[in-house]
Amino acid sequence: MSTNSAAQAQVAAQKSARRLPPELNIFLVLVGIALVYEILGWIFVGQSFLMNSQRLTIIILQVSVIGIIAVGVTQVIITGGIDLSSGSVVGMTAMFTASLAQASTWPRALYPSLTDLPVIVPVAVGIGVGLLAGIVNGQLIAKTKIPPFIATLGMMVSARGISKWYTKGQPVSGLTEQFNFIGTGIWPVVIFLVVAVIFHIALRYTRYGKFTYAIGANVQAARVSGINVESHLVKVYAIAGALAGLAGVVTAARAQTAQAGMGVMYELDAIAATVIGGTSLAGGVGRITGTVIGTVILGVMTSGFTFLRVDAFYQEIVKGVIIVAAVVVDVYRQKKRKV
Amino acid sequence: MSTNSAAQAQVAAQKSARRLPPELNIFLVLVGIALVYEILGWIFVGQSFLMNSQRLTIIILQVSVIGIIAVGVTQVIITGGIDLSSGSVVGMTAMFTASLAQASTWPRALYPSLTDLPVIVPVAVGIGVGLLAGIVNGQLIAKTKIPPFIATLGMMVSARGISKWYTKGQPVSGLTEQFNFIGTGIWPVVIFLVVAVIFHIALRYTRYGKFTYAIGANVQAARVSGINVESHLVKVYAIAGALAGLAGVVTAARAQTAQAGMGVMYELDAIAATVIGGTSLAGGVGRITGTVIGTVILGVMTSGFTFLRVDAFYQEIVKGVIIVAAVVVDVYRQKKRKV
Amino acid sequence: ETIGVSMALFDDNFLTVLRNGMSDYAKTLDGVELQIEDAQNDVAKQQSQVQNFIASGVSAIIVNPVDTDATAALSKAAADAGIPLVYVNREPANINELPEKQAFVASNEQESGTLETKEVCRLLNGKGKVVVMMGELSNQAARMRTQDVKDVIATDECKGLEIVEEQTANWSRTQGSDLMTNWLSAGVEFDAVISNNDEMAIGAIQALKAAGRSMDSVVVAGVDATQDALAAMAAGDLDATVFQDAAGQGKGSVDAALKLAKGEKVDTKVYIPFQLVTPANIADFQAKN
Amino acid sequence: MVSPTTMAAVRASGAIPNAEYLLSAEGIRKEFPGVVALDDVQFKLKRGTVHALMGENGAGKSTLMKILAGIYTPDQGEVLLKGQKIRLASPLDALENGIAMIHQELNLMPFMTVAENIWIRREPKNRFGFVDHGEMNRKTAALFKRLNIAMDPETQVRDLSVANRQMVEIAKAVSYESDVLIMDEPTSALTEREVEHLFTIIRDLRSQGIGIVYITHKMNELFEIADEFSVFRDGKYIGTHASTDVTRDDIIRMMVGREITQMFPKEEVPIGDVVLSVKNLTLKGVFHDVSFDVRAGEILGLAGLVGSGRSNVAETIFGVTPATSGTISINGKEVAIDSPNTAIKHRMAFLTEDRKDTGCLLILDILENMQIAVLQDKFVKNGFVQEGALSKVCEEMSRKLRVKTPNLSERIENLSGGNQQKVLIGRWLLTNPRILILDEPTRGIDVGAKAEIHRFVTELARDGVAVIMISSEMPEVLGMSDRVMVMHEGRVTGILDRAEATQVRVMELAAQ
Ligand SMILES: Nc1ncnc2c1ncn2[C@@H]1O[C@H](COP(=O)(O)OP(=O)(O)OP(=O)(O)O)[C@@H](O)[C@H]1O
Ligand SMILES: Nc1ncnc2c1ncn2[C@@H]1O[C@H](COP(=O)(O)OP(=O)(O)OP(=O)(O)O)[C@@H](O)[C@H]1O
Ligand SMILES: OC[C@H]1O[C@@H](O)[C@H](O)[C@@H](O)[C@H]1O
Ligand SMILES: [Mg+2]
Ligand SMILES: [Mg+2]
Repeated sequence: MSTNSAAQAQVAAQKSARRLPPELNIFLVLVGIALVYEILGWIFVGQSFLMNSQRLTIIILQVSVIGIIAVGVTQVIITGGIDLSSGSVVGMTAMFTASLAQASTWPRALYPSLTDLPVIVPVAVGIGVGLLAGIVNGQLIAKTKIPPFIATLGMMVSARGISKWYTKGQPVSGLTEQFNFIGTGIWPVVIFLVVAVIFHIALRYTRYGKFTYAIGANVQAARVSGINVESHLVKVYAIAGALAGLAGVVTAARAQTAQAGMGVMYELDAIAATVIGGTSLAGGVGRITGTVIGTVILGVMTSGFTFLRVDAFYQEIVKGVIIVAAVVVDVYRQKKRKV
Repeated sequence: MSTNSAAQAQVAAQKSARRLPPELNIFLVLVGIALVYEILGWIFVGQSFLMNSQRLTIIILQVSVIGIIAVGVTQVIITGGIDLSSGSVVGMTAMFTASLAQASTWPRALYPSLTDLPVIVPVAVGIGVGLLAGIVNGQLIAKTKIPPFIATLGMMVSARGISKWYTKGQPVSGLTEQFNFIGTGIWPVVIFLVVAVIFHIALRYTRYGKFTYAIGANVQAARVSGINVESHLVKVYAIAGALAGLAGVVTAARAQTAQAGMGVMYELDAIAATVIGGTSLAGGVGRITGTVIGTVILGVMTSGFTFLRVDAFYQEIVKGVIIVAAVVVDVYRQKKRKV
Repeated sequence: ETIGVSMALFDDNFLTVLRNGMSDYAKTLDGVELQIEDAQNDVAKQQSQVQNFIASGVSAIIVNPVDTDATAALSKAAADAGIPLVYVNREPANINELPEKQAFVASNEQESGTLETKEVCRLLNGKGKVVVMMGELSNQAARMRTQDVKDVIATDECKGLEIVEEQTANWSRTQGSDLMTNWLSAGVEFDAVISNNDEMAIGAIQALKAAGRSMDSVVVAGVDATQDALAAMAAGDLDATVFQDAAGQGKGSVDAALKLAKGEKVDTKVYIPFQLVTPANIADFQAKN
Repeated sequence: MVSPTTMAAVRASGAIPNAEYLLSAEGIRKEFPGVVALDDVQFKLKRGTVHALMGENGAGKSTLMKILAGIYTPDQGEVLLKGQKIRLASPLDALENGIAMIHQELNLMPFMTVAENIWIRREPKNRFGFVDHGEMNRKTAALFKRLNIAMDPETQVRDLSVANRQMVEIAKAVSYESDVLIMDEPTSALTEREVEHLFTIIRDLRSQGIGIVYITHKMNELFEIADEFSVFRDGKYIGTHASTDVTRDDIIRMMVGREITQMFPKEEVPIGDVVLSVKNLTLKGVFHDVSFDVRAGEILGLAGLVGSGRSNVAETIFGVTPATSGTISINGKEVAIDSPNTAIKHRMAFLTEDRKDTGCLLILDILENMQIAVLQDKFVKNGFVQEGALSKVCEEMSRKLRVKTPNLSERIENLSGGNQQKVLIGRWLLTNPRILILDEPTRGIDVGAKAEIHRFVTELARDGVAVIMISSEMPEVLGMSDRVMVMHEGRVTGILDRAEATQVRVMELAAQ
């Protein structure tokens, strides 16, 4: 080509224009929200919002359960699916796990002969129950081709029914010290972050991850490229289920009890965190790092409200607005960079 | 062309292959479920399920609010969108409408100077509030291009907040006779069916309908055909909002009070009814007739449970299964007919 | 005889104890069968359930109202069909105009919050800062109990108490714990936690302990006297709770329904009293709720 | 500048300003992130002419047309409609001003009927304001009669073959009764017979004074239908000429800036043993009793009319739609292929005909698109992808295939069609296949790229790969194949040796 140097210059220009990590956007949103709180904090409460290590821990602590779920939901959404069942699965696994974590000192243990079990038993059972729910979701979606929205909606309703049925609505309390330990201190945060790191790596550096993105980008093309789409989808939903199960374990341990109503609407918070973090509901796009930031945004929002002593009513109104605004900012900045 | 007769034969063949109405499938599912209940009824309860005019009324009565919402949701889903806000909008409009429908005889009227208003006022305000919420949804989706899932999720959270904020959680009671009348007898059923007929006609026989399908089937094609996609989407979401508002009015009139917690999860029932009725979440496909049948299926299911004295726990578990099964049957039969 | 029961919601601690109280009691009676439905906190669902009961021809109906203001329609439907109706636990708005063959069995929420707050007042010697954790705001019990707190503080003995924070945690333990953590990190100072129920109180205790606050330095009180609450009291964490007699309410409502079905008369209002529970009398309540 | 509505009103009144050019554009510039799609480009369309646009993939042809159709707004430059400057802000503006466009990608609503698709936004209404379906179907039938199309107006578009969908698009564009009709590669999904039909329609429209813009990569079409043509290269305007003034080689030189010596570099390579053998393969209701062999180093061409079932056979061999009966053997051993996954394990590769639907992972980058198939059994250790080694191999492949892109982390959707095709070919070459099935490998591909792809296929054959190549372009089939198998309505009607495979012979078998 004659215009070789011109072409090279063009290549160089394009290289420098290569995309910044897409999480940057949403990270800026996070920083923005935090700063707003910081300023309002000084004005209205005469306190710093951020210079309080305790608060920083709490922010993540209160959303770590949502975060654990969101890590699974992110993978599901990347395949172009959705999981509405996670909240109910949290409730269901909390019941099952707690029923095997009761201490013998508790007068009304559900299985009096199965008390004081080593902590690994309830944890494994909890994750197992979640896994099972996820496999059912995945099988339904892969085999019957019904939309994920419907399959997981069915699971949402049924799993909630199961958690109520399990003890006929009775809460399960009196859990062992070791079990409760999982939910104390910053353990939930540690579990969340470990899970996030594992699946960040899985999505970016393993075949599992590549296939997940490919299916979300174009399921037909993925199939023709040799991916066994059905079995892969089962895997993804199974993982999401297992993580919801883990979230159920953590929830029970944090509350030191299990109740059938636990986890209501968590699925929506998890989906919101995921989408705020830049994962596209159309599939094919998304990262765990973004989801972590999205989760923290939800945490900051809630903590900030209480910090500023915003009335409970306004909290909810504003929460809806912030969810929308965060995604709007993201969409807008992506577009701007593109054109 | 030389092969004129061959061409004519081809046209004829295409004509004969023209499809049966897709509602047939799901209507058969409905009949199937009803028959199962009928048989089980004779076996276990010694009573007929269907030969009870009171029950037949209740079946539709109890789902007429869901049905009204579902008529709007169907249109939204046909465009390829989703509306998660309808349940909250029901709660919000119920509060607003009821606050203007209080009788002067009620000691704790919210606006003591605005009691005993003609019934048209609260009804108009209720529908108006819903309309407004719908317009906001539509504008957000059309202008900012955020996914409908997120826009309406935000509205879901905010509208629920508004309904709690409006009276700080107090219920609004003491409504006028005329207002309550809307919710008595089979009026809710009549309203549901009138709404269904109107939008059935609108979808099938007006340009509004054609645009709605076109956008859902192929938004790019719709755009290059000169359709103003943005303004049409606003219309569709506005209608869905107004119908959710109407549903809120009916709900308040039926309960003769309004509570901030009204309508929780109705959006999911409405979506389930719509999808069971054959509307595709991928957009472009769906009919009001199907949605009506889907709604009735939900009603039959619920009535049947109580009729057969199924334990409440099992009811929920089975409800999830039925939602999934109904869609599976539909997907399966559609596939079979195709090959 | 079949009695149709519509509960406001199933996944609530206290209401579960109440529901179990009913069905346990029904099992001891010959030929009485309960069909219990879950209204999932939805007024319309509850209405449909009542209508379905009527269509199925039950002998009597028991309703634990989702919305205590939405009972007029229920009363009318039952009266029109000539089927007896008993409200339980939550006081219907039309309590003074109940039709024939209808009654109400519950405890008086004016007592619960009052007993609780008076005990806190006593423990603080009438002076100190308190935070209030509220139940679901749409719930009459939550509003009533919060009002009780204010009424007690308005009395002379307790006017030294001051409410520094007042927020909802929706009856839930996790939300109670999160709310308390947020208060602590915001530097809110207080001497007592007055919670609308035990679950939120336990959540508060967990958060306080996690933050390293000594439980001796703070008074925590709840309502319900659930098993978990009594365990917390035995451990020295919870200072006061109020026993709400679930089994009593359940039994009372079934009895009333049966009597009405037989055509016998019952009082329109049957109140089962609340009782204060403290470490001193905890033993009397151990096996109750 | 006049407003589009004013111009539309003028047009509606029938008073057409007598300008020399129906539509023209000057100094147009359009940038996409990282790409200058058009740079100071001009274009002039005369009344009653067919004006072809030529240029390599990515030259900017579609972009320019989208600007004229109101879909994109130019960054610089102006559009003149009948001599008046105008700003077309939406497709509606363009349509109302008599500019209709058939897009490169099909733009139909699959779940709506043919008639609904054609008249969308212009549905006839009855006196109550409701859509008059009877009238709409009648109008469609009349339109079809005029265009000599045999199709039921009430069929749903999803039940139509690709070719028939394209005919619907054409009919729809004609139905606008526009002054300017833009056709962006309308024949890429059509076989010769339908192309002839389209040309009849075009000639008819031209005689009515309509100006037609015609984009194609098929050189022979240019000489057959175009009056004049403009050439673009890399977003720049090269020139406009009458099509009678130039030779094929002239045009190619203008387009690619160099000579292309050989379109079909057929090479005689030693033919080896039978690699793939198909016996009585049947997919009930779709195709029946298909039997043939392919040998190592052999290219088997597959010819037939659109809808003859060639793609279906390929899909079945590759396991996308497993056969209902019949056998497939590889190297003499019968194998059961129930999914593409199994097919790949038997070292097959399949380039599908529909790039967008079954080929590209549009929102992912080039690297990810290229590596997805090879990951089935290579470059993975303990589940982890060996990124380093893999990207090196991909870089090499894209260099070899001359994929035109700044870097491999570009999204594939931002590439031109030809370059997308090359990436997909790369995807399969990485798997080092023994059997390669290519379905319309050069559809919508410019001459330069086409020649390159042909060179590749030849090289593969030389390396002993057995190749099946489906193509609707007769010169391609005849030029590349060692043998040609012809299908008609789901059955094999003949297999011809290279020597006996002539255009006439193939057409006879294809039409039967
Ligand atoms: N929406 C878009 N975003 C980014 N780049 C684009 C977009 N549309 C086109 N391009 C780029 O603009 C250039 C011109 O593309 P265009 O589609 O006009 O080419 P073309 O001449 O029609 O090619 P073909 O013959 O393959 O259809 C290409 O480099 C293409 O990658
Ligand atoms: N998914 C499908 N649904 C319905 N009909 C289909 C489908 N795919 C193909 N067909 C039909 O099957 C017949 C054979 O199609 P096929 O694509 O194999 O033909 P082809 O000879 O390869 O033609 P083309 O050149 O268009 O690819 C056609 O009539 C086509 O319309
Ligand atoms: O409605 C639910 C509430 O009902 C109250 O009576 C009870 O004290 C609370 O703990 C909660 O259960
Ligand atoms: Mg193009
Ligand atoms: Mg084909």
